[in-house]
Amino acid sequence: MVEVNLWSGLRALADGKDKVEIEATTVGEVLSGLVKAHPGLQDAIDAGVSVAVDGRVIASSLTEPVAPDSEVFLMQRLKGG
Amino acid sequence: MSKIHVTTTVNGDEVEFLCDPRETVLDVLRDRLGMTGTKEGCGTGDCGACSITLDGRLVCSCLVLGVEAEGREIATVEGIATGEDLHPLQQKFIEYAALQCGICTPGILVATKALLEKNPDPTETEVRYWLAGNLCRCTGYDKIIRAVMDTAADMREAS
Amino acid sequence: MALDNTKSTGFTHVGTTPDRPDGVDKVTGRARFGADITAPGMLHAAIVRSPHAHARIKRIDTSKAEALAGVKGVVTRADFATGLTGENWNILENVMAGDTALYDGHAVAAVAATSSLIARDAAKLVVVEYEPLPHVTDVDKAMAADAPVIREGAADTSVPKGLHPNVVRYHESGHGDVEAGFAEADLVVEDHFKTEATHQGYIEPHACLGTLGGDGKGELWCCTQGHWNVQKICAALLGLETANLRVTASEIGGGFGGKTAVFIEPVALALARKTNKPVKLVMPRADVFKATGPTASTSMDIKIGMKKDGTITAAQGTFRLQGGAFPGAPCEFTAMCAFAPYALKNVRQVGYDVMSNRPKQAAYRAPGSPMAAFAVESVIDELCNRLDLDPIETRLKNASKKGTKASFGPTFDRIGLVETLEAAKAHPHYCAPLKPGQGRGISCGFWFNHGGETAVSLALSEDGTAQLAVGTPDIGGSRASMALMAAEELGIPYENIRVTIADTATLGYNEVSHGSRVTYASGLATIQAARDAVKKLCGRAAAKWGIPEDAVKWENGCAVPSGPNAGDFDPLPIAEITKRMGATGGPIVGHFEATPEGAGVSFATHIVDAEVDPETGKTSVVRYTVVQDAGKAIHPTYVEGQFQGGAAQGIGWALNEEYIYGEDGRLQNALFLDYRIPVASDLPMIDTVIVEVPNPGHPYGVRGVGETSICPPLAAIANAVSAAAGVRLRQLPMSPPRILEALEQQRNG
Amino acid sequence: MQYHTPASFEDAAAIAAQADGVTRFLAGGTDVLVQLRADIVTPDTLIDIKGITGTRDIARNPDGSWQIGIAVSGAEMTEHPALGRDWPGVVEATDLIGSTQVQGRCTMVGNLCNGSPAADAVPAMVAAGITVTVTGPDGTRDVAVEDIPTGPGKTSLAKGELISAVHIPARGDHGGDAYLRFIPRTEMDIAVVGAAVNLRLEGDTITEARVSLGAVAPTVLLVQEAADAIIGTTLDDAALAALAQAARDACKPIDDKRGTIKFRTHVVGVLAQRAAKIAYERAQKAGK
Repeated sequence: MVEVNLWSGLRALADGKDKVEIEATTVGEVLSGLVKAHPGLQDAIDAGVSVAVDGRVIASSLTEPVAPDSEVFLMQRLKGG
Repeated sequence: MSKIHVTTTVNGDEVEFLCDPRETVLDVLRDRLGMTGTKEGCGTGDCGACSITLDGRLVCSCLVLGVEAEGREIATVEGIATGEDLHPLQQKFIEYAALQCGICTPGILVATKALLEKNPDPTETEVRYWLAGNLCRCTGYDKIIRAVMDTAADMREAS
Repeated sequence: MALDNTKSTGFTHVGTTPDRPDGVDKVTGRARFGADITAPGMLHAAIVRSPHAHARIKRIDTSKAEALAGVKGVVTRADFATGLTGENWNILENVMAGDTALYDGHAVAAVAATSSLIARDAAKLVVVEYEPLPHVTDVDKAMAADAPVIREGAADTSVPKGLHPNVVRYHESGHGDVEAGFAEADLVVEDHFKTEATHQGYIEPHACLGTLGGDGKGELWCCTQGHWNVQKICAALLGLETANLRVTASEIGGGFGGKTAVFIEPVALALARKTNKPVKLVMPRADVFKATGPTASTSMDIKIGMKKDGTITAAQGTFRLQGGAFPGAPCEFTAMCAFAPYALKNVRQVGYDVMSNRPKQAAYRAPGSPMAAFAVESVIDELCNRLDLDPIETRLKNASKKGTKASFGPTFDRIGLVETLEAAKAHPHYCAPLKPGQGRGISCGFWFNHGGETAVSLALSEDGTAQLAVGTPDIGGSRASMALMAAEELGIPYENIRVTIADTATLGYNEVSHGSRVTYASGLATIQAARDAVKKLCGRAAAKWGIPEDAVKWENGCAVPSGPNAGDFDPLPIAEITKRMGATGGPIVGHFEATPEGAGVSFATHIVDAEVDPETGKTSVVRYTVVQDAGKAIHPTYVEGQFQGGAAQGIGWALNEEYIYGEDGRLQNALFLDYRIPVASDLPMIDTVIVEVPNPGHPYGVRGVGETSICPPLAAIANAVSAAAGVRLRQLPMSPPRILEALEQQRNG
Repeated sequence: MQYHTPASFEDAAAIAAQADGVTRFLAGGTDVLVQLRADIVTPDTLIDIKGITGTRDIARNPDGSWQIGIAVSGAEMTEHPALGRDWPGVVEATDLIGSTQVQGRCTMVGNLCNGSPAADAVPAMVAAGITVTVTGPDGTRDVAVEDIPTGPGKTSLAKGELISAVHIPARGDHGGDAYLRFIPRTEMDIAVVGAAVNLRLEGDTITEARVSLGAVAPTVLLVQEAADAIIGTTLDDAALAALAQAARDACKPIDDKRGTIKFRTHVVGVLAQRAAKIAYERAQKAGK
């Protein structure tokens, strides 16, 4: 299981939780697992999220690996000027 | 709308064109003569990207009507280099990275060439004020000013 | 991705400063920018724009315009795709208004004619009947209960109940217990800040030339930061198959984020489709200000607690961003960047994205971060002043470093904030004497940086030179950086590499040139593509020598046996291999198609000296130093240029630039005359220090540098003004009337 | 748009008198072309007057007064050392109009006829006591500069009338002038406030003065009270304070995108003082 940290604005959509345990080995599985566990997160994830894995911000790739002991944070999707 | 026939000189070559009296020299250069080196940044004389010289005098080509060019001499960025040989300012601008996007560069080169012809030994402040009408959004001007000062020094030494 | 084979020293090409490959084109007028593209038989277009801040469009009568000699076609919203949703709908609504004009300058129709003068005349003949509606342009007023609603139902699920419908997105993050943290503090400072919208201010107006036949096949040339994005959006807005629209990026005359968005390209294509002729569309400068993306304006509340020794005990920020008549103001970035420089036990940040009757905001260099830095770094300066602490030492004491839990959540890997602070402290500027009336300010700044989808191709020529095709428009000399990295890997001269910005038909999808991603992501892609080509070169040598492929290595542009056991062969130069490549297996091309995900964050520390005229309130910037972490500077001169350019834009934002709206909701300063960007005589030389703390996510350690440089100046100047004049300005721009007002209030106690 | 290039001011006046619709005279064009481009004013008739003989000349009369051609550009004035020695304030004020590029084209008369209260050259012209010759269908008349503008964008010139010559008085002994403006940047802005002072000394005492203020009222102001505040003084602190007060009392500014009433009212006093000090110093050095 991977512990996924949500930004606190998402708590309302995840039954009040800001940490969710997900069975996942990739970023894509993290996201699909989150939606499965908390369907309310679908819109926020569709709007675009990045996933920080051990401090590295994954903006798009769903194939990036995630280990059980990885530090995983959901973040709003990054872009720039 | 009736057009007016104009004969003028651009970078030493005589050219003729027909233009609407509302067209500017900038419009004429770009749209009628195909000389797109002179850029339009604002059309109102605030940015200097369209700088040319008219009878040797630095002006914004967006603030001169095409019909006013009759019998005058125009010089643009396309006339700065001699054949394949770049003007020292052009060389120095590349070397010093005095341009990033390059849209203001033609106007700045025309303006600085006019400056150095008038004042071969300008101070940094003189260069900055001379170029105040040439907006650059990329560089913060630092490398432009250095390139101009250094070119001036080189040209003084060479002359 | 795995980054084995990283390299941080022993470079041959990287770190040198050769002339850029496109230099001669750009100093001779030969380079072709957006408005320089022409096609035989092309028409010229002009756009009709709303003079109202908010109005229902009751009727559009194009008959008089169509009757004018030379007019070939007029388009309105009816000429675009229907049934769009999400951001595509937002973009279409912005590109061409539907039933409501949402801001002064909103496009409502467009005309194509045989000359630009006729097009302009015809645009004036389009009759639009409006029913003006109540409007709002200020962020705080747009959130108030009595504010006119820009559009019902625009809010997403993130917005808590009970907020005004103009609040369309909401962000909240942080950790710890801020109230407990404030209780531990010796001093808590809480202040309110406001910043006005500023424009990216690129000197080249948006311009494009489009063709689109009845067969649904089109071509588009335009100045953009990302032509694949233009392709995708135009196809959606016009109902085309994406692959049938080929987009070529011209040279680009500045973007700074503002040319990541699409404004006029679909209009030119719609007119081309209607007239069956190529249509050229160039935006007048006033339209650029009125209808292309300024940044968001903000209203912010910051509260920070500090102990007497300088330790920050808690920090809290509320950031309200107005982003025009559409969702998208980067409130989450403002919030997440705000406290990123500091290691905080207790931190909480809240962001609101608010709609108003202004143009749709677009990204501007580190979107959202400069405003946050202005507010936060001003409060930290105030705390340092009141607790008599050195501003750099205090920042060092709290600085984020590897292993710090970032204010936005994750744990930082290797970062260079401490190194920039140490370099600033050691810089002669920091201890140079000041003249009377002058003050010194410092500030830190942070930006995430970005990787993004990237495809490059590196094709070798028979003579051993290389053609590198990249998909990220070159906005500041990136061709040179790409060529340096390719030269480094291939071991051939820099001059032997020709870098082209390829069109959408030539490479796979490339994300726009944004997020400071070009040198990082296209650079990484270039290195990997070169390594791919080198692997193939080694394979050809191995075949020739009859030894295994892994017994060949690449050195100084030659294939050589990897060791004494591999055999005794003379080095085989690249040109010897490429000369025969047709007969030894075919063309040799290196590829990279992936999404690099290791963009390293970047920090900066700026030092500025400002002088304030107490009689007029006028501020002069007299000395400026930028210290920033570049990870690894590929072309150091161009890195310096990014530092200087960001600082200059920040100076403009701090002192003079602003969107000024009248009571009627119309923009009052849509010219460079009154939208006052810094001119040459406004600025001093801008000193730079390149700090290099390698990014573990790039083979050479590169971190993007384009954006972070605009984050610190706003606060650094506010802090310098505070030191010079003894008054703290909490609203931007710090215009002379505001400074004079502050001085008077101070005199009156 | 009809474009004309008359050979004389009389012809120009005749064309203008007979023209229908909007007529504009073109010399430097730095306002006319901006207004054309920005769709503010599209003239039906445009009369280019710089082909008229003498319009590019700067001439010093035997009595020390000057005649300036109506198409003389700001750059040409700046490059004329003798003119700059006599009337540094007038030359510097004209030099402040726009960029180097604009200087290559802009004229004092254009600056005057554009009718902007913020025009940089005009306060200096008023303070210097410059007059202009107006040519119209019925002949010519001489008019003081301060009587030309009547409001923002408006002048006292009748249909068919145009300015055909500029007369600067002889500098005379122990005189000096100066013009200062406030802008937020260092260049390229429209004046938020402008102040010009022209004065003459006998010994250290000011015997004559004219003070003119820009951008603080619908037209450029000639403020007698401000002049009175320094006449008879050695520009001591009390005189300077009185000058600033008189300037502030005289101005009737507006709040707009470039400045506030409060700011303009305060800064006009500051600039009047600073300009007066420069003019005073110049007069002291002028000698004769």
